[in-house]
Amino acid sequence: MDDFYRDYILDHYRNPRNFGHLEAPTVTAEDLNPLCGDRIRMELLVDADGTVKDVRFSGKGCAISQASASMLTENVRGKSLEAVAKLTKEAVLENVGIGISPTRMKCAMLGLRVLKSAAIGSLAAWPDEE
Amino acid sequence: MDDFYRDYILDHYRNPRNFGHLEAPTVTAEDLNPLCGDRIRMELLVDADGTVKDVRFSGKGCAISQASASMLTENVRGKSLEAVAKLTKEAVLENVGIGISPTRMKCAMLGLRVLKSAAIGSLAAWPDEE
Amino acid sequence: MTTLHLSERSAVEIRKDFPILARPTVRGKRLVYLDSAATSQKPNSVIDALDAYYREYNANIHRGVYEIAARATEAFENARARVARFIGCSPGELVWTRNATEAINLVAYSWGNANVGPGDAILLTEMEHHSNLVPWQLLANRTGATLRFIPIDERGELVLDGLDDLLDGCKLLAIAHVGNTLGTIAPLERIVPRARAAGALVLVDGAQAAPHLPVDVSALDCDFYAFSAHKMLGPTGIGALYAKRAILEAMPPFLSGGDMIRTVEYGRSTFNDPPWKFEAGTSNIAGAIGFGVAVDYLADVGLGWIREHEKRITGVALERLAALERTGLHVYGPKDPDRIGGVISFNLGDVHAHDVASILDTEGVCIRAGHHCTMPLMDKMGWHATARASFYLYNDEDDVEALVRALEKAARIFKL
Amino acid sequence: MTTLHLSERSAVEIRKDFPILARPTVRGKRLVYLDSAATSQKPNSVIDALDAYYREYNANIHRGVYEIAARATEAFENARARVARFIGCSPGELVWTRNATEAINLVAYSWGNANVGPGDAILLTEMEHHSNLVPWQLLANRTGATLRFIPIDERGELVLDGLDDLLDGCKLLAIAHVGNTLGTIAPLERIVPRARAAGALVLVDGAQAAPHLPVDVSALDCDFYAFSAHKMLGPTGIGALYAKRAILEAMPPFLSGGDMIRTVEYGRSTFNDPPWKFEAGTSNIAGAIGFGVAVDYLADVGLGWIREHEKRITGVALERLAALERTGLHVYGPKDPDRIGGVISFNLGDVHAHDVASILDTEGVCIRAGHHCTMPLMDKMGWHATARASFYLYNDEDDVEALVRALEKAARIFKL
Ligand SMILES: Cc1ncc(COP(=O)(O)O)c(C=O)c1O
Ligand SMILES: Cc1ncc(COP(=O)(O)O)c(C=O)c1O
Repeated sequence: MDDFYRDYILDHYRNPRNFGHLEAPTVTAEDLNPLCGDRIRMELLVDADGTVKDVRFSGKGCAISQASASMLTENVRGKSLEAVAKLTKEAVLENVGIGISPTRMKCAMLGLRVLKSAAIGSLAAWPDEE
Repeated sequence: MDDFYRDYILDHYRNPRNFGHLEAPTVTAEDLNPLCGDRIRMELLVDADGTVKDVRFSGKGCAISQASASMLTENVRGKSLEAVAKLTKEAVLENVGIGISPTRMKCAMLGLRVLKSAAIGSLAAWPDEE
Repeated sequence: MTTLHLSERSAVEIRKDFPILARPTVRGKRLVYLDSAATSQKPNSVIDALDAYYREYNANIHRGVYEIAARATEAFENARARVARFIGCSPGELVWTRNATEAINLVAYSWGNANVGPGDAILLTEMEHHSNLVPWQLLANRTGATLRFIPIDERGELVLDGLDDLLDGCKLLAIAHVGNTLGTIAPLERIVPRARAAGALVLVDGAQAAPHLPVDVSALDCDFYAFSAHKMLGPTGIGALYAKRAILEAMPPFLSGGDMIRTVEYGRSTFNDPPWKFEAGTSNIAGAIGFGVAVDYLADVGLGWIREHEKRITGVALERLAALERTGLHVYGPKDPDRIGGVISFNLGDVHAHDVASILDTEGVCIRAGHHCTMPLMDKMGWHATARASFYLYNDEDDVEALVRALEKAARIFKL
Repeated sequence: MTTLHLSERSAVEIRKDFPILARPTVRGKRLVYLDSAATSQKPNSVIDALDAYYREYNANIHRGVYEIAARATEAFENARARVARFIGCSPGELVWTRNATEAINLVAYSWGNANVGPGDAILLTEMEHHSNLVPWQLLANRTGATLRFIPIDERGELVLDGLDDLLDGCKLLAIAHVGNTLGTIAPLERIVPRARAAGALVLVDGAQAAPHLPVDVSALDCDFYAFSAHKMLGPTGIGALYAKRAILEAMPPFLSGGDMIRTVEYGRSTFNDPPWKFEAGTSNIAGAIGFGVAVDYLADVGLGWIREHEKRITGVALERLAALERTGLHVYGPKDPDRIGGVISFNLGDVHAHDVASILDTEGVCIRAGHHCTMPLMDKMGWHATARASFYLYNDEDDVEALVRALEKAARIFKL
């Protein structure tokens, strides 16, 4: 776990990319991890073709949830909503690097969960499915 | 426990003494052991001096509860209500003999409990006190 | 007679896994445990799992970030998944409770208060355990609903003739899968579809079934299924309620507090998803883990084998007890091993069941005596008390023999 | 410094009784367990008692006539008597529950539904655990009652200035004896008499007090006292509710089913005497027995010693943490060991508490991070999450040192 807190993670935590709000988002989603209270909100601007034009996230949480959400937002511009809906756990883990303990996995996946639910329009039911 | 079932116990079980009802009892009391469902009712005829003139018991239950109640009723005629109220567990155990296991003690004491509550006019609160 | 021999050998093998069955009683007798309908004995694997939790990774769950907390959380939720699989549901449909009783109460309070009103009827049977009767009496008192009962005849069989009339206007049918006094197996495959057709939900009290029969809640097509770990090789203090996901989602919370919330403000709260929404406060963590190991053990032996084994033992017992009729022994309930769980209620002449049980105890034979938490059934049948022997996977013919010999002793003592 | 030395030696001695504390973590570190406020570790005597029950005398209680059932019943009721004595009440006033949360819910449903109506007020404090808040929110929703709160100031102390006004028209004061986030000890000796004078009943949530302070419910003069075994060396899945005998007698049943009844007919039931009236279905028998052994262990060490020991460790920890202020470490709550249980909440600079806890875990140091089931308190204070270290009888200065060194590591990693 201590391997996890590398410079680029701390940088994303302290200087999150695409943090804030869109003026007129097309879709938004928000969720919280009831166990730790971490919250993330995702706002997407989607054009008529279903392509993501812009993205912002906001929320409060640990380095893992904030950095992984921040990194996620760097990868969605230009993607179709469908492609966003298909983003995987593995893609997130590739972004954030190794060494996340099982208890913290939900933190790492919170941003993905919210982003996908924005794309799909509903939240996944049973968390273990992710 | 097998020592317990002697001839005189079986005799009291099958031919309970003073079994039935009084025409006009002065005091009555009834209780049941919620754990096994055994019930005993005691009816006393008491004169103006507070002396027990007659007694009947009724109910349904195991050899231990029925025989110990039956034996108890043999010992109360002529006694004062006060003396009945003071009857002890030990007195009952002397009657019925040795060998009652702890789980069956409540059976053996049911008649006493009811008889004393008839004499006192209320049931003992916490069963462990007996 | 090969199967007989095979299963015989297996029961002896199984017994080795249960340390209590190897200990002699205070009087130096072999422990002949014939009271599994009250609570079962526990195999080493279950006891060891509790031990390992407390010695190696005891920690509170869900919220802890550190290693042992992660291990505890994983073991706890993994146990849920295994118990869910054991009865054929998904983990999100399985709520931990203290026991079957609490599972039924949860439904009576949460679903019942929200869905039952004056004039509604709840249908039970005349053979229900107090735990599947009194919660509905209290619900009826709270809401003005009425209770109805599927009758039981003198042989101990449910009478289904008037079923559709009974179901008319019913919000819920609450029924034991297997009765605990007479062992009657409810023909759910005939009853549930008719309840469905009448628009009633179905709660099955599986306390005596989940330990002994293969259970698949989706095949049963019930809405709720309640059962207890302690009757199926698991620890005390843990049980479970299955409910269909959509019903769980719609049900308001029951017990509230830590762990079942989503957000809390001073004035109001929102709640976690099921099943956690119904699990307030620190759960019986060790208990749940032990329950998971218990169903693993059962699945390993095989519920099919267990059912066949119990049928055989019950058949032998019915035969041997019939031979005691000359001493006044009388067996109640259906006398067909196919129609009952491994449960036999009886009386010995005019000897009270408690006295029978006490004398059997002197021979190391453990049976239950009394009303078996089915007082109304006893009253209806006109019995004051019955003696009850119940069988499980670790019992065999030797146990039946010991029972018979001890009953002969009781008959001798009472000069029958 | 003799006392210091003495107690130091004793904590080391005590640690030998806790097998988990002798096991290294996965990374080969010594386990430094500073999360006893979430759940405590268990001594050998408790684990062995559970083991002995399952291996030697596992049986259902109250109704069994045979030897092991008698032994189980006796051990179960004997445990009740010991836990009752531990908090200064009689066994007839002690109801077994799953945990403190269920104990509070029992009061909210049984006493609450019968005694609280529209316009009535229930007084809480702003520091309550969700378990002593959400049940009252739901009761208020059911009955039309309103909730009020004794405020807590920024230092984490209860503000009693407006207490009499707050109590006016209150049916119940429900208050934590010791707060679980900041460790604040409620000055019950000043609060309870005023609640009494205002005619309110008093429920004390003792989940964080019964494990750590000498508790005497008759001296406290409260009406209800709720606590959990798992936080005081006992097993999971068992807790208790103390209530004054007369109140218990008057309370209607809550959960219903087997074991809590007196007579049952199809249409109606009468109920057993308290405490059994509130214990439906098969209890956590092993859990209760283990709880009895746990309080024996605590009484043996002595609650006076435990309290003094924790005060000392907490004092040392407050001092050592103050030295980390240069790295941005900030401690919340009263900083006086006399006024808090052995609980310290803090944050390290801009590092989220979860990240702190994760890094501490790599050093074998177990702390909690988050809202500690006190979300409204966190919101009020403006904290998103805090890290929390909590101490118990088996902790000593070495544990404080390990905490401090691990925090220094976290500060290094986050470049503070
Ligand atoms: C003050 C307080 N009250 C109540 C509880 C709930 O205890 P349990 O989860 O054992 O019911 C806790 C435990 O975290 C607590 O700290
Ligand atoms: C048919 C039936 N239902 C419910 C119960 C209640 O089980 P528990 O006491 O474990 O809640 C029992 C147990 O005796 C039972 O036999």
